Amino acid sequence: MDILIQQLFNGLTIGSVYSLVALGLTLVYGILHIPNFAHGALYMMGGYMTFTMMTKFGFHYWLAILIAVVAVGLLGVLMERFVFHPLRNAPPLHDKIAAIGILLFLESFAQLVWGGDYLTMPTPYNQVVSIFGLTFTMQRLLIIIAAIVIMIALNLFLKKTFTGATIIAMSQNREGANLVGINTTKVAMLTFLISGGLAALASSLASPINLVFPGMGHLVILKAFVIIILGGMGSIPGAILGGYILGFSESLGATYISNDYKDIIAFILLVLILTIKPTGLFVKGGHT
Amino acid sequence: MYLETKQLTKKFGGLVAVNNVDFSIEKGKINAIIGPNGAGKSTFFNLISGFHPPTFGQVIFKGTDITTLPANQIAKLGISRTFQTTNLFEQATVLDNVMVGHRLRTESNLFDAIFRTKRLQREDKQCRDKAMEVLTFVGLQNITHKMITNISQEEKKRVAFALALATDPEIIFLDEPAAGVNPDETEGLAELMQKMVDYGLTVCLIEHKMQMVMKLAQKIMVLNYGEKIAEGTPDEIKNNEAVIKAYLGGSAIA
Amino acid sequence: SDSTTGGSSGKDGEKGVVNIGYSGPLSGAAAFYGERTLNGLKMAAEEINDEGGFEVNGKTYTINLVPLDDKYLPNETASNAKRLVQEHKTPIIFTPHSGGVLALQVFNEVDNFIIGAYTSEPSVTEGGNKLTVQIPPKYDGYVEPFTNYAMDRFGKKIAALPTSSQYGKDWTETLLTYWKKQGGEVVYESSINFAKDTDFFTVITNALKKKPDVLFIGGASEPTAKVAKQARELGFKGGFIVMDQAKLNEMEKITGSYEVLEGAVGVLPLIYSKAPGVPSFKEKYNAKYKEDPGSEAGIHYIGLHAFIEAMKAAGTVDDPKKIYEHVQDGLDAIPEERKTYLVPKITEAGSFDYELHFGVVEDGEVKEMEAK
Amino acid sequence: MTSIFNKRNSIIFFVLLSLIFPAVVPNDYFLYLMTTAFIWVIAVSGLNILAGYTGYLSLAHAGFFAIGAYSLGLLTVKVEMNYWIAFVLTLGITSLSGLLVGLIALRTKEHFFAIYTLCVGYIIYLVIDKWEGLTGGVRGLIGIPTPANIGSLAFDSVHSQYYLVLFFMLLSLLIIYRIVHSLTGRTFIAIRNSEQLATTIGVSTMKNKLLAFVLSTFFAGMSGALYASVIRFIGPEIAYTSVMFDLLMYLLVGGIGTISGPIVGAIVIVWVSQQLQFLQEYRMLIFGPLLTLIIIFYPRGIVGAFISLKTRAQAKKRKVPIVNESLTPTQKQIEEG
Amino acid sequence: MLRLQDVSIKYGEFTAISNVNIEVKSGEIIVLLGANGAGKSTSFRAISGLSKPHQGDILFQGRSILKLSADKIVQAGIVQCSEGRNLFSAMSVQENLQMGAYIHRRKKQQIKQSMEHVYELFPILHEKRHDAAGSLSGGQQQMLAIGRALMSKPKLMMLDEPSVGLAPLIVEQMFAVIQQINQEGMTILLAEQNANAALKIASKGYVFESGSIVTEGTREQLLANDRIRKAYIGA
Ligand SMILES: Nc1ncnc2c1ncn2[C@@H]1O[C@H](COP(=O)(O)OP(=O)(O)OP(=O)(O)O)[C@@H](O)[C@H]1O
Ligand SMILES: Nc1ncnc2c1ncn2[C@@H]1O[C@H](COP(=O)(O)OP(=O)(O)OP(=O)(O)O)[C@@H](O)[C@H]1O
Ligand SMILES: [Mg+2]
Ligand SMILES: [Mg+2]
Repeated sequence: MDILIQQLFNGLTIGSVYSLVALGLTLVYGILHIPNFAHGALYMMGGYMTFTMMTKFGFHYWLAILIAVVAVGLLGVLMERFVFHPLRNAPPLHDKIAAIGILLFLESFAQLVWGGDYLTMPTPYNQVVSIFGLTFTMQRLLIIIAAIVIMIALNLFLKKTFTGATIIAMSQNREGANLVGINTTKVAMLTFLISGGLAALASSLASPINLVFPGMGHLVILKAFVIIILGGMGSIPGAILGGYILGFSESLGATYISNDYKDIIAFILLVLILTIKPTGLFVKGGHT
Repeated sequence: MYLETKQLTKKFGGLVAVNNVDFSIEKGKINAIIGPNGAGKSTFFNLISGFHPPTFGQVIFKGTDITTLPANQIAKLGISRTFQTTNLFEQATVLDNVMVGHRLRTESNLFDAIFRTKRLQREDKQCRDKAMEVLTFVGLQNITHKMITNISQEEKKRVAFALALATDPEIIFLDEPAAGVNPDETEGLAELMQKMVDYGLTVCLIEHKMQMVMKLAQKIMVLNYGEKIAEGTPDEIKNNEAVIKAYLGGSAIA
Repeated sequence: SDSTTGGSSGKDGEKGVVNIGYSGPLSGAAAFYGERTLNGLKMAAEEINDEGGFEVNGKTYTINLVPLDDKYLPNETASNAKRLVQEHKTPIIFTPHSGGVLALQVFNEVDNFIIGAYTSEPSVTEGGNKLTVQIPPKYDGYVEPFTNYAMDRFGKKIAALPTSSQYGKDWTETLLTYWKKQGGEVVYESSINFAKDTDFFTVITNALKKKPDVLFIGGASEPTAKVAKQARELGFKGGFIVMDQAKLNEMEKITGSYEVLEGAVGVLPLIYSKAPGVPSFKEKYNAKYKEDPGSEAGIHYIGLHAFIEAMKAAGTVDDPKKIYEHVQDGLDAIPEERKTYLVPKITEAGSFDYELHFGVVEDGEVKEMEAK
Repeated sequence: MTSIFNKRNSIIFFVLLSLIFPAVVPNDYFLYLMTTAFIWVIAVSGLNILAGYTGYLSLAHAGFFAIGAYSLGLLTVKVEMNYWIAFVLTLGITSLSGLLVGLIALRTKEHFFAIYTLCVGYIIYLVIDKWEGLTGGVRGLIGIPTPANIGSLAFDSVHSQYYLVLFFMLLSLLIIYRIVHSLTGRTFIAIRNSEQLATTIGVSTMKNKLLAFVLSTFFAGMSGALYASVIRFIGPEIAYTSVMFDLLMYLLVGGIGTISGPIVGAIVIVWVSQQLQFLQEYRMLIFGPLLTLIIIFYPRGIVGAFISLKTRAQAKKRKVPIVNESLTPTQKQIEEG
Repeated sequence: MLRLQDVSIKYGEFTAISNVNIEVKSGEIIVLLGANGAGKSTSFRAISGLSKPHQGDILFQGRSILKLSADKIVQAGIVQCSEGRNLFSAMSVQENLQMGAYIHRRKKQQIKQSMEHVYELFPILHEKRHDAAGSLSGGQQQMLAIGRALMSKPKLMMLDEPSVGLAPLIVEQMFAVIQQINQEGMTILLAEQNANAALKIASKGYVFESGSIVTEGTREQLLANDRIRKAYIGA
């Protein structure tokens, strides 16, 4: 029994990270219909930025995260401006390959600047908390809480503010958004800013329990793609739900099926679902 | 009965796009379907041509039930169609567009392709000849090598006709063939449709241009909110109260 | 530009250049590993060149290292080797991954070059290749002392959570077989893919539920340290057997102190080694790369020295077969101050045979133990 | 009429050049590199049938390449089958696995198809990686034999392997050329241009998409089999996404939807990335942005850019676009589009 | 107020409109007539800044708006109710209206008032304010589109075929509303195929054929023109 609860907690932790990454990916997809293959590189850059801010400049963890979120967000904006914007009318293959180019660049950039080794990100939240024979570390609690807070905040932002609503509006009808006076170029940039910021936040939160290295984004991004397909490309609740579904299925799968095969679970799940429903689980209805 | 629908119904979620429509198309004539936007005209075409499976009802062509056949099989039976938004292979030349249209009447397969068999060469020529034939029929024999992106709206309409004709159809469904062309050109397209009928084909068209419909069609069906509200000759339709109210508009036509 | 020499029939005072090849991951995920292996070679080459080169048959040669990136892909290793041999006439090519070594073994005897194989994959020597030298120590030697130490101190139940590489798997199999033979019990066995797993908590939780006395962990030092640390966080009190790929000193940087690693048994980190060449090597390496050298660097360093000495002994710089025959002489001739490791001999099959030392963490510090 | 001579000439020129290539290069390394480039050409051309002509971007192609390599490896090493029988069987196995995957995958479209196949590719990788009993897992498969002699032809030297691979590459290109320029090819292109319209004119899109998919895996399998027998050692990394990215890169940089694109792309990139070796750790730093820039400024790849340059020059010279009688419009469209 | 001078637009090689001259005075209702594809929507897109002319100029209140982006043009006071309606289909009616007031997003009070005004004009929208826009019937969607356009309090409103696909009864209502908002002071530019209804409320009209204006004139002039009567009014 406690192993189940402990594993549910573990699933919650990792699911939180997945959800944050998938959210950024799905936002961009929803608005610009770009499956951003370089999103994993943004995730990785976030980890390095926070790491550097803390170790080189001695900033506090949260300040470092803030800087990383902004910096990686801006990196996302640059990507939009210089790569995806010029490619907006190109065939669908091209943005994928261009994104791969960015990915290669950022990875080797990171390697050049920080070296290829594994780095450990310090955290002020090293405490271990044991309740009822379950073990939580503060960092893990923090991941869960921060992720949930951010997701709520993001949701409020999208639902309750005008600026947020522009993002939703644009994802539903780009021309319509333009016609009510929304600057769609700005919204695209804003979306990339948020997307990059979310990736940086996710990696900054997750890095202290793992490591920072150039390839750290690889599998996360692949799984994030699985999640947004599961959740319906462009759907925000879908991305959050999908993230947690995957987190739980992995931690439980590792316990009750096999740790060695837990990575396959995500992919098998996806293949099964698309086999039955070729357009994904939660496709948005009501298009006119 | 040549081609008929029985209680044909299509629902999209809660919306009943086509509701219980019984209609028969008369051989060798020009049949027309009119009705307000969203009345279900295009959907009706989609049901007949196998693009959407009906929710209920049947489509019967020359006595056989074709309701559940896939679109490509229906095309093989000799039922051809065009789309409302002119749908062509944009990145190709006129001739190339029309040549594939005859593909369904050929047999050659991968083996023929790899070994350049006699059959392939024969059929390739056959497709080319067919394409030239129908392009001549629609009057485009001089622009066969132009890219689709570089030709006019009216020429595109003609290419769409040619493409449909290249499949060797018996009956051809045209969805708003004259939309987006000027009155003069509309006249030309109308002549072309007449020519098809003279040639032995059966035509069924959707059109909003009433003058043209009234002049061309021998039989008209009117759809409104998915339901058939009238059917008959142009004169009958013109004077039908329900039609005037729902579509033609009392004052507009009077 | 760099024309290579050839000729073993040089005249006195004549100068030549010997190209030494290297093909390893210099970009991509494993680049840091590739670079460290290369650093060892660079150190050795510079040392020799700074002395003005080395003399073979009266002719003085300097070393020109030609490193090429293969992104860890065997087919790229093969292309690189073709290039090295054809364009640079390298008699020796170092490759730090088994895939690359195996791909080279397809043609190295025909194309005539020695592979400096940095891999403990047994099949690279088992295949009977006549020009392959396996330069790292074999892990079999560690199994017995590690087992004895951990079993005596902590108990008979072990859980294994090594890296998922083939090396990790082979290690695990050898260790666990021996462990069981000694009357121990294996309570949990799984592997972790460090490059791809986002969180180790899940698997550690599962392992600890089986109440092991000893955890077998290993892989690159940093993630291995993470595993140890997280095991402690989850309440693990027992000891660790650390696979030789991970180094206790590097792990300590991650865990913050040796306390977390109390009771760990692993290879003796190079910097704690009492081998005569270590202090100066460590100093130079520190100065140059701003970090402590690891075994990848140390082994490549001594590897290159061994080959250069072998060339001297063989009296040729371009006859790989002859050089290969004289590796033993080379090992014997390595000056004391360059012995980062003690390698008394090369086995019949072509593996360096080390004098093994290992380290244990007791009372918060690393102590050296000698394997018998 | 000059353009047909240009075209025929360039084909003849290419074939001749590749035939005498071994005689003019200074050493085996070039030959070896070219051999591997040719192997990629086969795989990329296969991918091109699907992604370039039929409009479906499969990201599982590296997986099928690996299936080909492993089939050949396992059949020759573990089953100890005659090489050429194994080779033929390999083509069958990859095509069959392509058929099975295609049946399901082709129900999805666009991004869904791309990501679906990405996952299929990853599953193939994981299976190879984890199924140690069969594939040898991370350790890989060693001792794959060189192609068996055919009569007195032996394939154990770099030269002979070069010619063998060249033979298969030219054969593949010929086959693909013929398919693309046949009615079957027209059908593929019709599907790429508009699947809906293709259906109305009586094309069974599923059947044809499946055919394209299977063909693409067939060539992936052939390429994989040749890879295995030239490199003679394979590991699971050949199924990994990075190989997939390489294949895509070759296709796009060369020019998607053209016969010559894959040839140009694979050869140019393989050479350029070797030439960039001196940059060492900066290599990807240059290569990544280069790739992105090519995509932005030359979306139709090198071949595409070359063609538009040529047509522009011609148009300038003659003022009117020329209609070439002997070059059918499809051919023009294919070469250009 | 608005003037198009010699405007031409190309889609690729194809010239959709050429040398179009239109003049709209403040407070007027102007109608553009023409068959499908004649170029009405294209002119609207040009005014809205969605397609950029390759020739000619567009002046609004004496100032060229050619270089302004679509959102800036809305801010300048021109809003379009486009042919496809371009609603945010998954958003509720109310949210759609709110988005319509995007350029006034800081004026909470004004938004509230405008919204009440829209609900007065179209009571059905008030009833359906929590329903997703995509679930409305065609006529209701058209009303919502007009309502959304009104929310931005434009100086000039362009309506692209507002009567399309609507039952005659609704069409009548629609034109009544258009007339009402015009009387409230808004200038209106209308594109219609339903010439009869449009000319009843318009003061002036332009007739498009294949991308050019072939006839222009006041309501009376156009109604008196036989050719126009025949082609666009029927019989
Ligand atoms: N694939 C679909 N999914 C959901 N709804 C659909 C679909 N196709 C059509 N509809 C709906 O069915 C109704 C009938 O549409 P249809 O296209 O048949 O109208 P139409 O009579 O052809 O109109 P128009 O004259 O404007 O072309 C419309 O309300 C439309 O929104
Ligand atoms: N995006 C586009 N690309 C190419 N051609 C276009 C595009 N949009 C419109 N056209 C063409 O431009 C011409 C004018 O179209 P426009 O939409 O302005 O006509 P309209 O008068 O509004 O007709 P409708 O009554 O159908 O709305 C048509 O021939 C149309 O096919
Ligand atoms: Mg329609
Ligand atoms: Mg319009």
